[in-house]
Amino acid sequence: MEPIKVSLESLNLATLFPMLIAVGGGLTILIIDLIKESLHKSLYVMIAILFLALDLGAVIGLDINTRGFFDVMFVDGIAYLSQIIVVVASMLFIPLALTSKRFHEFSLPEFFALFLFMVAGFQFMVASDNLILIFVGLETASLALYTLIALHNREKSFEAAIKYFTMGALAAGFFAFGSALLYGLTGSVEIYKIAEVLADRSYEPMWVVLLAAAFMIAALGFKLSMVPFHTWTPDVYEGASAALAGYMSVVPKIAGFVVAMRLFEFLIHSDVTWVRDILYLAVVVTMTFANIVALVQKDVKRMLAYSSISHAGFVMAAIMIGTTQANSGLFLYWILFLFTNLGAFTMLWISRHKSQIWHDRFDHPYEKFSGLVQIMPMAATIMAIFMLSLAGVPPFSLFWGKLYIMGAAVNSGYIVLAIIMAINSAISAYYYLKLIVYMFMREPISDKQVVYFKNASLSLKTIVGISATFTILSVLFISPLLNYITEVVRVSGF
Amino acid sequence: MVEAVAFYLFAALTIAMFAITVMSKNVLYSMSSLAAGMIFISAFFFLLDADFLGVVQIIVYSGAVMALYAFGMMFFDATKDVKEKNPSKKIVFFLSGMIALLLVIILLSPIISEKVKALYPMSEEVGNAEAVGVVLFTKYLVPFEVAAIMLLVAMIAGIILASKRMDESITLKIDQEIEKEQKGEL
Amino acid sequence: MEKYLLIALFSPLVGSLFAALFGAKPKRLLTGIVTSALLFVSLISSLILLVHIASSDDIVRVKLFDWITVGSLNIPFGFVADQVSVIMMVTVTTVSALVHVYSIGYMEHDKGFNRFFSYLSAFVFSMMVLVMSDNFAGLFIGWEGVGLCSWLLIGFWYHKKDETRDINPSISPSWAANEAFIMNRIADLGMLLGLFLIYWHVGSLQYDVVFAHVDLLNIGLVTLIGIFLFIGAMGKSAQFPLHTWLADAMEGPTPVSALIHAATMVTAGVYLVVRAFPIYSQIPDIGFFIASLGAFVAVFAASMALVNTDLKRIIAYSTLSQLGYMFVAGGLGAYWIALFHLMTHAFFKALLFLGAGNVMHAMNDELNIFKMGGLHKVMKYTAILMIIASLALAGIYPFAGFFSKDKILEVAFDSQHYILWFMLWLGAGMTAFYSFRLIMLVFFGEERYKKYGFHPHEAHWYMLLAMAPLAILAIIAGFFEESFEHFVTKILPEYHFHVHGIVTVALIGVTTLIALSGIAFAIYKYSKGGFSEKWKEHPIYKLLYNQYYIPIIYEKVFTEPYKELSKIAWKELDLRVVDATVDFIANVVYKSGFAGRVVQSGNLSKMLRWMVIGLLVLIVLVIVYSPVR
Amino acid sequence: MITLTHYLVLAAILFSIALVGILRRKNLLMLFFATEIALNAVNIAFSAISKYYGDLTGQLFAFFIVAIAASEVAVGLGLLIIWYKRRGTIDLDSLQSMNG
Amino acid sequence: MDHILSLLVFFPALAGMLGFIVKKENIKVYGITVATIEFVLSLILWLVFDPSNGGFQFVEFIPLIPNYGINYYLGVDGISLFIIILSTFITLVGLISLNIEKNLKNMIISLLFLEMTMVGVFVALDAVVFYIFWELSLVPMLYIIGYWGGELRVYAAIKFFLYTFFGSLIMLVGMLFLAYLYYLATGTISFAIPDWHRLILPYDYQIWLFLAFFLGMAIKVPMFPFHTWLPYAHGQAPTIGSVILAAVLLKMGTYGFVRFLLPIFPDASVALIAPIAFLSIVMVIYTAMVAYAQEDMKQVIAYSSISHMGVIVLGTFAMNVEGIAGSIFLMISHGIVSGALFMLVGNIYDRRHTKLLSEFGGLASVMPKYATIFGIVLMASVGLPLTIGFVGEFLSLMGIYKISAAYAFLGGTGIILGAAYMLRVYKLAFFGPLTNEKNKNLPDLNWKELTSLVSLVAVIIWLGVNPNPVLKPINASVESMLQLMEKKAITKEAKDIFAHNKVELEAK
Repeated sequence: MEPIKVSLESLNLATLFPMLIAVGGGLTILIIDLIKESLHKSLYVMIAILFLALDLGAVIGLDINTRGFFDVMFVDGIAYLSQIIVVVASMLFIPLALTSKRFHEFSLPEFFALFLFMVAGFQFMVASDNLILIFVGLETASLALYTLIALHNREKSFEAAIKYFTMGALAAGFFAFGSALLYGLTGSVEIYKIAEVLADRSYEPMWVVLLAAAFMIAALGFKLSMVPFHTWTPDVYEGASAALAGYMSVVPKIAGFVVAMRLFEFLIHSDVTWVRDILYLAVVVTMTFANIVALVQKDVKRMLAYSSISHAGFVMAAIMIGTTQANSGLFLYWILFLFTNLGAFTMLWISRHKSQIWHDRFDHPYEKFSGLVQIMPMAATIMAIFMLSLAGVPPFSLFWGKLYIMGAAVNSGYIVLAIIMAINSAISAYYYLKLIVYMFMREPISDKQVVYFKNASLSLKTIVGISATFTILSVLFISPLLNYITEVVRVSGF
Repeated sequence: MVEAVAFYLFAALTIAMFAITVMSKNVLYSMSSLAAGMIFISAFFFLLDADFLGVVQIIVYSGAVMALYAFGMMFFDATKDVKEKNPSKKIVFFLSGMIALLLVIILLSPIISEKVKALYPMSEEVGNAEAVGVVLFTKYLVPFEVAAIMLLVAMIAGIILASKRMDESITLKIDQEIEKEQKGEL
Repeated sequence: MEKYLLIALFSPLVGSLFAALFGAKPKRLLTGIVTSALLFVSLISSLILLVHIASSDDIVRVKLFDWITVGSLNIPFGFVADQVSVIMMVTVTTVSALVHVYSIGYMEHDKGFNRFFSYLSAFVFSMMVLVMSDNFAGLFIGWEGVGLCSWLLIGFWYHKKDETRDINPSISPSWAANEAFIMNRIADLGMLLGLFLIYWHVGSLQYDVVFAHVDLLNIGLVTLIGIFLFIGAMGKSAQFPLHTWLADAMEGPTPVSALIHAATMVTAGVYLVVRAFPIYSQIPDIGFFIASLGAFVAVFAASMALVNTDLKRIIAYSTLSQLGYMFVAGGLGAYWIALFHLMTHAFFKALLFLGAGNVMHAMNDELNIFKMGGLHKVMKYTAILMIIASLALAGIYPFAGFFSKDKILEVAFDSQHYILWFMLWLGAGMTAFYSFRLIMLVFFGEERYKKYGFHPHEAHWYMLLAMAPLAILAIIAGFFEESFEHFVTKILPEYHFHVHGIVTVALIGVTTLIALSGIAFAIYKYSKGGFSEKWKEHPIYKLLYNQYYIPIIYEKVFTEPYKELSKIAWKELDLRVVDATVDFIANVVYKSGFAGRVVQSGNLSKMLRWMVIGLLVLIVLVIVYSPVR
Repeated sequence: MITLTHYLVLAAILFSIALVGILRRKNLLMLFFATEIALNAVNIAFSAISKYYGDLTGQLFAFFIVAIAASEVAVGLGLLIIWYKRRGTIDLDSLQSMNG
Repeated sequence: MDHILSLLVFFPALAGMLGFIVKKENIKVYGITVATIEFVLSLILWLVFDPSNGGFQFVEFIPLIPNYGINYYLGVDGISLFIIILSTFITLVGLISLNIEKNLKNMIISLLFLEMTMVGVFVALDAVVFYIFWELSLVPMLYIIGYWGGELRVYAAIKFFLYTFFGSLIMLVGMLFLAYLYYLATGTISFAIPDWHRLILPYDYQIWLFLAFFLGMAIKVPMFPFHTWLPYAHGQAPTIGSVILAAVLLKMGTYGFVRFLLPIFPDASVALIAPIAFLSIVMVIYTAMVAYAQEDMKQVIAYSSISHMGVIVLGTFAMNVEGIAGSIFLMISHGIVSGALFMLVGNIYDRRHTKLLSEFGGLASVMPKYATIFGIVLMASVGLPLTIGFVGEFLSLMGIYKISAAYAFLGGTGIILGAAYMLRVYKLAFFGPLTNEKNKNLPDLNWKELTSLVSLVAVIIWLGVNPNPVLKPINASVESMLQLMEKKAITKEAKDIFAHNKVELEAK
C-alpha cells in the first residue's frame, strides 16, 4: 500500500470552514456551560449569532464550484446559496429565543449547542454531492432537530419528536436502501459520478434505476413533506414551539431541496421521463392535498404547517421543471418564503401563552385572533400582510416567487401545471383569508391588549419588523436578488 | 460451495431471527433474536471480505446498541409480554409482502455494471481494516468527523432528554412561579 | 330668425326649470303664470317663424353644438324650422299654451301644482325638440323626453293605490304610467334599430343627408328602415298592438290627456312618418301596411268607444281611432293630409278633453257618463264647446274635421283601396255615433248626477277662455286647407288626386251622410234613454267593453309569465343552479378537506403505514409505468 | 455460485421484514428494533456490492450506517425515556393527542 | 407633470398610511381632504392631457425586474383617463356621503388604499403592475365588505375574494405564457402591454390565451355564469362598498377587455364574438329578469349592474370605434349611475335599516327630494337621452349592430327590461299610498347626502348633454387601437371584420 500524499492546498480547507465555525460555536457553548452554569439565554443567543455571522462570512468567502477534501466537499452555486439561506435563516430564528416568557429549551445551553450542530449538519448536507456525507449530515441535523423539538418540554412536543423521529428512522432506511441501489448500479456514491455512469449504461436496467429513484423520492419526500410522506408535518409543527416550527418550515427543506436537485436533476434531464412524471404527480398531489386539508384546520399553526407542505410542493415543481429559471425560482421563492414564514411564525410566537386560554388543545386557534385589528391594528395588519403574501397576493414577497416559478413552468411548456398551481393558490387563499377574517371581521373576545402581547420582546418585534419590511418591499430587491441567484445557479449547471 | 452453504444458512438464520424480532410478543425474545440476527449478519460481512465491518457490527450492535436497548427495556419494565393491538394485520402483511415481492422481482435483473472501475479497490495485500482505515482517514475524513459530531449530538440528546433537567417543565409553568423559585433559591 | 327659433325652443324649458325650483313647495300661482307666459312667448316666436317661412321660404337652421362625435358618427344639437316643423311648432305651442292656462284653473287645489307645471313645460320642451330636431337622434331625444314627461304626468297622482281591473281598468296612475313607459320602450327599441341601420348605411343621422341618400340604398334596406321606424311610431302613437297604454294613460290629469295623449305626443308617430316621407315614399308596400293598420285601428278603437262608459276613455279611443286615420293618409302617401288632420285633430281633440276636464271638475272627478246627464243646464259653455268639438270630430261641415278627415277618405278611395275606404267610412259613422252618445249622456237627458249627490258647476272663466281659441280653431281651421297644402308641399310631396268632380262630391256626400246618421242615431237613441240593459249581457258588448280582452290577454300572456319566469330565473336558476354550482364546487373542495384529514389520524402506526404505502405506490409505478424506450 | 443478486434479494427480504415490524409494532421500543433491521439489511447490500465491485466505498457507507444507527438508538431511547417518565407507557397508541 | 401618474397612484396610499396618525374624530375630514386633492389631481391630468393623441401619455418607466421583463411602467390614454377620473370622483363622493360610525378610521384608510389600487389598475402599462393593483384591490374591499357588511358579510366577502382571485390567477398564467411567447418572438421577455400590443400571435395561441384572460376578467365583470358573487357582495356590503364595487371595480374587467383582449388577440376576439355576445345577451336578459323578481332594493340594482355590464361587453366586442368608445363611455356612465343608485339605497337603508321593497311605498310624498333624485338617476339608468346613460348604451348597441342586428336587438331588449325592473322598484318604493307607519316621518336627504348626490346628478346631466369632451380622447385612442388591430389581424375573418366594420356608403 502506497503512502498517500496530501497537500493542504488540494484539501481546500476553506470549503470546510463554515461548518467548522458552526461546530466550534456549539462546542464553545458547551464549554462555557461547563465553566459557568446558569447563564442567561441572551448570552447564548448572542454567541450563536456571532458564530453564525462568522459562519456566514466564511460561506460568502467561498469560491463557487470548488471541491475540497478529496472532493467530498463540493461548493457549487446551489450549495453556496443554500448555505447562505440556512445560515441567515438560523440567524434570524435564533433571536426568537429571547422571549419575555420563559420556555424550557432556552434555559438549556445545550439547546444552542445542538442548534449550531444542526446548522452545521445542514451545511454538510448541501455542500456535498457524496451520498455518504449527505446522509451523515442529514442525520446529524435531524437528530439535533428531534431533540430541539423535545426540549420544549411538554407532552405534545415529546409526541411530536417521537413521531418525527420514528418516521425519520424509516426514511433513513429508505435513503440507505436507495443509496445502496445507486451504489450497486454505479459503484459510486458521488452523484456526479452516478450520473455519468448511469448515462453511460443508458440507464439500464431501467427498473433498478427507477427503484433507486423511488427510494430516494420516498426518503427526500419525507424530508420535504411530500404527500403521503408528509403526515409528520402538522403534528410536529403543532407540538414544537412556533419559533422552531417556523425554522423547520424553512431550513431543513432548503437542504432537502438542494439534495433533491442534485439527485433528480440529471434524471429529469435524461430521457428517463419516469422521475419527471412521478414528481409531477407528487407535486400536484402534495399541493392539492395539503391545501384541501388546510381548509378545515382550526389552529393557525397547524394551518401554516399544511400551508408549508403546500408551498414545498409548489417549489418541488421547480425541481421537476428543471430549467435554470425554475431552479433559480426555487431559491428566490424560498428566500421570500423564509421571510414571510419567519414573520408569520414569529407573530404566533409573540402571541404564545403558557396556559391554554383559548382552546384546550391548540395554542393558536383562529378564535384567538378575533378582532385583533381593534386591539392591535398594527400587529393585525402585519399578520394580514404575511397571510396575503403566503396566499400570493401581489405585491407582497411570495407573489414574485409564485410568478417566477409559474413563469418557469409556462416557459417549459407545463401550462397545465401552471394552471394547477394557480388553482391551488386560489384554494389556499381561503385558509389564509380565514385568519384575516378572524382578525379583521370579528369582534374581539378579550379586549385586553396585554393578553396578546404576552410573549413579545424587543428582539421578537425586530424580527417581525425585518420580515414585514422584506415582505412588503420585496419588489425593490427582487431584481438584484434574482440576477444574483440566476447567475449563481447557472454557473453550477442547474 | 462453502460460501453457498454459509450464505443460505445465515440467510435462513437472519431471516428467522428477524422474523422473531418483529413477530414476538415478548420483548426479551424479540431483543435477543435481534441481537442474534445482528451477529449472524456480521457473518455475511466476513463472507464478503469485510472483516472490519463485521467486527464493528458485532461490537457496535451486540455491544453498544443491545446494551442500550437492554437498559431501556429494564427502565420500561417491559420484560413481560407486551399487549399490542394490531387491528390490521392483513394490510401490514400485504404492504410488506408486496414490497418484498416487487423488490425481489426488480432486483433479479443484473445490477452490476461491468465497466465500472473500483474507486478504492480492495487489494489482497492490504488487510481489510487497514484499507478501510486509509480510505476513512483520507477521502472520508470529513464524513467521519461529521459522524463524530453526530454521535456527540446523539450523546447530548440522550443525556439531556433523560436528565433530571427535563423533569420539571419551565414551559408549562407560569413565569411568576419560576421567579419565586429562583428567588427562593437565591 | 335663429333667435326666435331658440326662444321658441327654450322658453318652455326655462318655465319648467323655474317651476321645478318650487317643486316640493306648496302651490304658487306664480309658477302657473310664468310657465304659461313663457309658452305664449314660445307660441309667438313660432308664429313669427311661421310667418317668416311662409313669406320667405327660408328654412331656419340652428346648430348649437355637437352632441355625440364618435368614429364617423356626428350628432349635433341641430334644429330646423321648415314648413313641416313650423306647423308642428305652432300646433304644439298653441295647444300647450292654452292647456297651461287651463291648468291653472284645473289644478288649482292640487298639492302638486308647481310640480305639474314643471312637468308640463318640460313636456312641451321635449315635444319641441322632437319636432324641431334636424336629425333622427335629436328626434329620439325628444321622443324619449316626451315619454318621460308622459310617465311623470300619467303617474302624477302617484299616491293612489292599485285597484283591481274591475274597479279601475287602469289599475292605478303609477301602474298606467309604467305601462305607458314600458310599451313605448318596446317601440323605441325598434326605432333605435332603425337609427342604427340608417347610420351604418348612410353614415349620418341628419335628415337631409339621410334623405338625399335614400335613393342610393338597396330597397330591402329602405324597407327595413321603414319598418323599424314605424315600430317606433306605433308605440308612441299607440297603434295596435301597442295601444293599450293610451286608454290607461287617462289616469293622468285631464289637461295632460288633452295635451299629451290627444294633441301632441301621440301624433309624434304620424309626424315621424311624415318627416321620413322620402323613405316611406320609396316603399309603398310598407305604406300600404301602415295604411291598413291605420284603418284597422280606426275601426277597432272606434268600436271600443261605442260602449265605454268612461268619459275620458271614450275620448281616448277616439284619439286612437283618429290616429288610425292619420296613418292611413301617411301610409298612402298623402303626407300633407296626414299632417293636416294631425293639426286639426289637435285642436278639436284638445278642446274635447278640456271640456271633459270641466265636466270632471264639476262632477268631483267622476268619470262614468251614466252618472251624468243634463249637465248643459249648469255648464252651458262647456256643453257648447264640447258640441263644437264633437261636430268637428264627427266631420261635419264646416268644422275642421270635415276637411281633414274627408280628405283622408278621398285618398283611400282615390288610391283604389276601397276596403280601406269602407273601413274608414264605417269608422266615421261610429265616430259620429260615440261622440254624440257622449254628448247626449253627459249634457242632455235625465239629470242622473243628482242621484249620486253631485253639485256640478261651471268652470272658471279663464278656463273657458283658454278653450275658446281652440273652439275657434276647431271651427275655422279647415278653411286654411289650401294655403296649408301650398305651404307644406314645398317640402312634402303633393298628392295628386285621380278622381275629380262628381266622384269627389259623391264621396263627401256619402261620408257626411254616415256621420249625420251616426249623430242622428245617437241623439235618437239616447234622448229616449239609450239601449236596454240586456245589451250589457251581450257578448259583443262585453267584448267591446273589455277592450277585446286585450289588456287581460297581455297580462296573462306577457306580464304574468314574465313575472313567473323572473321568479324562476332568480330562485330556481340563479340561486339553485348557477350559484349552487359555484358553492357546490367550493363545498366539495372544503368537504374533501374533512375527508383528507382521515390521512392525518395522528396515530404513528398509520402515519408509518402511509409512508410505506407511498413507497409501495412508487415501486408499483416503477413496474407499471416504466417508460418504454 | 452465490451472486450479488442473492445478497440483494436477502437484503430486500430483510428490509421487508423490517417493514413488517415497523408497521405492526405498537411498542415503540420494539418498533425501533425494526428500524435497526432495516439499516442492517441495507448494510448487507452495501457490503455485497462492495465485494462484487471490489470497491471499499460500500463498506464505508455501511460503516457510517452503523454509526447512524447507533446515534439513532441513543436519541430514540432518550425520547422514549422522557415519554415514559411522563406517561408511564411506551405504547404507540398513547401518542394521539395531535391529529386532524 | 412627468410623474403625475405616480403621484396619482401613491398619494392616496401615502395619505392612508399617515392617516393612522390622525385622530379618530377628525379622520373623516382628513379623508375628504385627501380625496379632494386626489380628485383635483386627476382633473389636472385631464387638463394637461392631449385629447387628439391616441397613444399613451405621461409615460413613466422604471425597471423593476428587468431580466424578467417586469417594469414599473405607467401611462394613460383616452381609454383609461376617464375611468381614473371616475375612480377619484366616486371615492370623493362616496367619502362625503359616508355614514358609518363603527371604526371609521379603518374604513377611511381602507378606502384610500382602495383608491390607490383602482387608479393603479388603470394607469398600469405593465401587465404585472396591472395584476398587482388588480389583486390588491380585493384586499381593502374584502375588509370593507367583511367588516361593515350585513349579516352574511363574511360569506359574501370571501366569496368575492376567492372567486375573483381564482379567475385572476388563471389570467396570470395567461400573462406568463404571453410574456413567454413574446420572448420566443423577440428574444427578450416583456410584460409591457404596449409591447404585447405589437405582438402578432398564431391563431390557436390567441384563442387559448384569450380564454385565460377572459376568465379572469369575466369573473370581475361579472359575466354570466360567473356573476353570482356579485349579488352577495352587493347585498352585504355597506353602501360605500357597493358604490365603489359597482362604479369602479367592475369596470376593471371590461377595461381589461379593451386593454388586453382586443388589441392583443384581435383574431381570437373576432372569432369569439358570437359566444361572447351570447353570454352578454344572456347577461342582459337573464339578469334583468332576475332583477325584476328581487324583493330587496339593493339586489335589484346589483343585478341591474350585471345587466348593464352585458351591454358594455357587447359594445366592446363590436370591434368598431362606435361600439368600443360607446362601451368605454358606458363604463363611466354606469359607474356614476350605479354609484348614485347604491348611494340612494344606502340613504334609505340608513333611515330604515331595511332594503326590502315591501317595507316601502309612497315615499315620494315624504321624501320628495330623495324621490326626485332617485327618479333622475333611475332615468339615467334606463338610458334616457340627455342623461349620461344614453350615450354609451346607444353607441354600444349601435356598434354591435354592425356585427349583427340580432345581437343589437337582443342586447337592446335590456332597455325594455331595464325600464321594467327599475320602474317596478320606483313604483313599489315611491308610488302608491304611504301605508307603513314607520315611513311616515322619514327625514328627507340631509346636506351631506345632497352634496354627494347632486354632484353625481350634475355629472349625469352634464355628460348626458355634452359627452364630447369625454368621447373625444376616447375616440382618438380607440381609433389608434383599431388601426393596430387591423394591422395585426391574421385570419381572413378578422381582416374582413376590421376592413368593413365602419360606415360604408352603398351605391345602387
